[in-house]
Amino acid sequence: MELIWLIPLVPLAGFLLNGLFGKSFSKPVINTIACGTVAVSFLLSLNAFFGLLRLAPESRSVEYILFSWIPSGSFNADVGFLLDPLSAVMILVVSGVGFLIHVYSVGYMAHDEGYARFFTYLNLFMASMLILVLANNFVLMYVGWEGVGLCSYLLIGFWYEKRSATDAGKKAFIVNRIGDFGFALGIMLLFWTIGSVHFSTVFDLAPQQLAYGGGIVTAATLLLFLGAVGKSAQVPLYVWLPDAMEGPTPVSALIHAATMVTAGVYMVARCNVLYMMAPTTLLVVAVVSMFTAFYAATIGLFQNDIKRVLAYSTISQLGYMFVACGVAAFGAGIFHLMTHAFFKALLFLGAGSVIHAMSGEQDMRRMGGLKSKLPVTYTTMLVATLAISGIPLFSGFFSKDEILWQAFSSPFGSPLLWVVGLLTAGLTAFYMFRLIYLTFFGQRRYDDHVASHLHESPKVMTVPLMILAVLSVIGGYIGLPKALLGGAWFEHFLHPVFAKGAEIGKLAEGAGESHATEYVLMLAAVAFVVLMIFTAKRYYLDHAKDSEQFEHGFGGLYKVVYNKYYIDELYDKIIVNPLVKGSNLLWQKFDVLIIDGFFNGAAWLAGQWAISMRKLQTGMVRSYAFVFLGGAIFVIGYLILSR
Amino acid sequence: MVPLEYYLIVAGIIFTIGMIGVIFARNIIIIFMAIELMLNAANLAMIAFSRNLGSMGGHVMVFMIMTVAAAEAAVGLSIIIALFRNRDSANIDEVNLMKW
Amino acid sequence: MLEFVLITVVKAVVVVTVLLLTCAWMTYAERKILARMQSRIGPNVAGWKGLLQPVADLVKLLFKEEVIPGGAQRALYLLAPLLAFIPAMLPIAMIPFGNKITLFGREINLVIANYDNGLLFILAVASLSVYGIVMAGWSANSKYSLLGGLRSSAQMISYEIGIGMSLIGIVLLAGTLNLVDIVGQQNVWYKWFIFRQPVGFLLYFVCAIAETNRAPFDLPEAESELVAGYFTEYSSMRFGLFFVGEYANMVTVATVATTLFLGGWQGPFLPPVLWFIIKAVAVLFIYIWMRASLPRFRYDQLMKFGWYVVIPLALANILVTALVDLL
Amino acid sequence: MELAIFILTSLVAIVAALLVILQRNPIASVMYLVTTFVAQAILFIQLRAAFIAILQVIVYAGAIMVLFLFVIMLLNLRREDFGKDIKLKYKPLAIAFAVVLLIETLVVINASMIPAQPGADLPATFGSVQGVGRELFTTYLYPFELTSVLLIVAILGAVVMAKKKL
Repeated sequence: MELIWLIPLVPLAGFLLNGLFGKSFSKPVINTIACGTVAVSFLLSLNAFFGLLRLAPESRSVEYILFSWIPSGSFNADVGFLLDPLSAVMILVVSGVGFLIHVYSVGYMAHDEGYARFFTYLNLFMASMLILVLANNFVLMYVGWEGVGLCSYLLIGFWYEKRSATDAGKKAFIVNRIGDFGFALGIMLLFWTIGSVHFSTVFDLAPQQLAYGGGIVTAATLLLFLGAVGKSAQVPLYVWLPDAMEGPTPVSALIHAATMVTAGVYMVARCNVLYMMAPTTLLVVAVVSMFTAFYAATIGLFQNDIKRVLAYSTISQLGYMFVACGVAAFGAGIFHLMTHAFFKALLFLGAGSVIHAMSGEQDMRRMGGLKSKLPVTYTTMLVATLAISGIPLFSGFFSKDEILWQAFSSPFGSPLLWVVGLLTAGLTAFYMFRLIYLTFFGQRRYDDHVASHLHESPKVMTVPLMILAVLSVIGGYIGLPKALLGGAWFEHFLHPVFAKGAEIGKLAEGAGESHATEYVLMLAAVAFVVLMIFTAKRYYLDHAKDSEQFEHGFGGLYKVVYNKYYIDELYDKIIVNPLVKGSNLLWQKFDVLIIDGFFNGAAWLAGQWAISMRKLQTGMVRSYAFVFLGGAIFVIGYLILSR
Repeated sequence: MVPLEYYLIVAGIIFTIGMIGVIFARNIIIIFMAIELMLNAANLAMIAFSRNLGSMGGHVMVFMIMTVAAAEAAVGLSIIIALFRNRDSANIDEVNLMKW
Repeated sequence: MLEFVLITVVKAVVVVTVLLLTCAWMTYAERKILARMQSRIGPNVAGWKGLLQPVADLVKLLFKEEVIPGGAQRALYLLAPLLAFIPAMLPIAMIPFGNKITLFGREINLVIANYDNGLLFILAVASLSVYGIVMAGWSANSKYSLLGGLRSSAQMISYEIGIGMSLIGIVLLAGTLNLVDIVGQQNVWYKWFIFRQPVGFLLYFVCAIAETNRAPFDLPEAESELVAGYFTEYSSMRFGLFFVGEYANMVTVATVATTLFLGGWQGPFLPPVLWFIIKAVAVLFIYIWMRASLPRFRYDQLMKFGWYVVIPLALANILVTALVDLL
Repeated sequence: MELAIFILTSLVAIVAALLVILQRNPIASVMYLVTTFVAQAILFIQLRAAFIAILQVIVYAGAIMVLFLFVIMLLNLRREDFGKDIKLKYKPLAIAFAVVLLIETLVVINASMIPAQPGADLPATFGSVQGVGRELFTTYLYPFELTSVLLIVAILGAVVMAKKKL
């Protein structure tokens, strides 16, 4: 466990190796370095995890300080790493899923020009993400936070010859910046009021120094949540994530589904003590995220781009996680984060496999009937779809149901949240099965040219799919709720991290309604989901001809939803355009006239002054000596007279 | 017994003479000699103080000053030689390129 | 006080007179010895065996017309011979030429000044002797003089360092700069510093020859190249002053060598003063002998020899002496 | 007696110093400077600094000034080598400055409360070679060693500056 500092540093070494010498390495060397370093990280993470298990539950928090980074007066930030159940789960998910996606990329990117560059970025991302989750203070976490943002930007714009890709990269970067701004302000506010950026110090001192529900803690948590909103693509800062699908599919799977976008959830969970002190913030979190979940799900309904459907689904599922946090069920949020990482990564990789097979085609309307051609991809994607839809016995069912139950029963929850959550779950099932039916069932709608290239992906891609499929099934069982005869082991494991927050919020572990209520709610959810699946089957498989009619049957609503509520256009109109115009105005008037004029004027003045002063420098040694003498006389005279 | 003040006055006069020489001489070599005069005036004051205080520190100081003077003469004179070789003049007023 | 002054003045007058007479008859001796070595007779007209030759020379010099070349810098030109002559006379004041004697009931030290820093004084005065030569060379407004003066100043600066360094070995061993004490430490013949500092003696002798501008280091006055070097333009008694100054320098060097390396006045049977004179004359004889036998160095050889051989050897000598003394 | 010698030597020193800067012939300047140095050496002996006095003669008169002479002769600098006299515009002001400096010096000397000289109770080694040597090699060993570095640097600098081609 003393080796935890190596976990982020090994991929960093891989980044440096590939980044500096990648051009001269052959592809096998590059991918050995890239995958190898991540594998080492994963093994170290496993080692750390089991090391943690060997400890008593109360003492499962290990800090390892590598060196003092910014010692400056009262401000002190270390490069230090914190290993506790929460970060242990995160590093396992990040390095594990990350490793699988690295392996998958070896196949997916095999013929790409920027092979070395791609793996360099991926390794840098792994290092940043692991720093983010392992950091023991806000500042180091911010380093990782910005690092993953940078990698996200680099990887979205990976195919930089494509205008849309670079635009999407910029969009992601700029939108994220808004959130990061809030995050940074939140850190500063915390340091200002508490005097430390160190997690354990902050969380120890916050309950004593800040008033429960007071303005400062509310403001700080809201600012931190702003950061989470940006990074985790919640309303209103979600707009970058769908565009981020311009990046290579493994990137979408790794960064924009499984790991980076969940950083916000992780951060909120990490700061659970603060959030529990600010009920107002919790309400905001719950409402915003539940709205996001529902809203993104509705957009997802009628998208035709296979990756966009998944993107909106991701936004929606992230909303779910935040709902859990908003109702103070952080454990459930992290649980869903983990299962989601499995099945959403699987879905994206599967979609990537499909796209790969279809020679880059992403429009579902030109697919269909791929089931027999891509059997492995189909099977694994079906497993993932079942999981995300919340079909019992699959992992998604347990985590999603846990969230819904908490939304209903938690002191911070309400039946209304449950209803919206239920609707969202139904919509999720609907669009996911729409995706499955359109892609794998029905008649083929692709041309012969595509058909001639159609092939199942190589082993290097399908094996990670299968592993993820297995995880998507069994991943839920570690958190089997008590109502289903499980031990809720996952929540027990995480409990030490959230105990303090729970204490503040006066939550009793395992309290709540009777199991009977839980069963009823569970059944209702399953029933609704199954109903929605059949609806999807009705319109997209059995009577595929009706689908267009069905979609247009919603009239104006369909059009609005199809166009994503015109949010991008709205942002363009009310934010981007005025900003551009205002900037132009400032540039032409203020910048050129006033600022440039000021500096040019200052330079001119200095020049004139210099021209007049340089006459003093005659080059005549004797006059220098004369001035020297005068100065000496003056000083001596002054000393004499002032005595 | 000659009082200390007398020696200091002599030193002061010689120093001033050296100062005037530095300012007025056009010949670089004369300027150098004037600087040596000033150094020597300082030496005299040092020795006088040393005698007055009964401490040998002043003697050591003079020793150091002589070293500096020797080093200065060596380097300075070689500069003069280089200068003369390039400009064919030892007039300090003609060495005035080091200006704006 | 008065008595001390009186005794000192008497000593000084006697010593300077003896020195001048020595210088005068040195010229005779040199000519005679050189002549013998070259199978000639030498001066033999004035007086018995030509012994009055120096007197004749003196009279001739005194009655010659004094010529001052045009364009000469008069003041410096007239001053230069004195500047060459006086420093040559001064070191003799520090040389002890005999033991204490009792005269008219008073104990008298046979040394003009028993000074603690005597050796340093000699070096200091020797360092001033270059001025006369440089002045003479510069002020005469003649290219032979100027070249002679330049050569001389460079040569003297170079070899002055060698002289000083070659004597440090003695200072290290004797632990004093007082010449009387140094002589006192050489009371037995095997304690003479020539035996304890052979390298030092050799270096001193070589440097001294160079300092006095004698053959084979007589570059500044090399007749075949520069006519007579720095005093080419001089005539009459001023020329004589240079001449005497040069011989006085030789005598001084010989007496210093006697005092420092050859045990000074110490010796058995004979009176101390006689011993002193014998040793000094022996050294002077070697001088003349060398002039008769050795060809002149080339100027670059001279400077190279000074900087590349004499000074490093002298440094090594100091080092070895210090080490041996330490053990 | 002592005072008479002092007055005489200091007068010689001052007059010679004046002549150093008033002479237009550099060789004559050098000679006057040597005179000043020797006169100062006598003052040093009066102040019981025998070693320093002899050093003054050896180093200043015997070495440094010979170097000056040598350079003057090497370059064959004569009066006409100094070109036209470019007037210093503020000559009167400079003289006034010098006078003020002198007055200031005298004022400072006059105003200082200098204690009476300790008489004959100076140690026997005061100012002797032994005394100065002991100070140099004990208290001031470090600066003394540094002077050797300074001299080496000066020699190298002189060689580099003066050589036409290295």
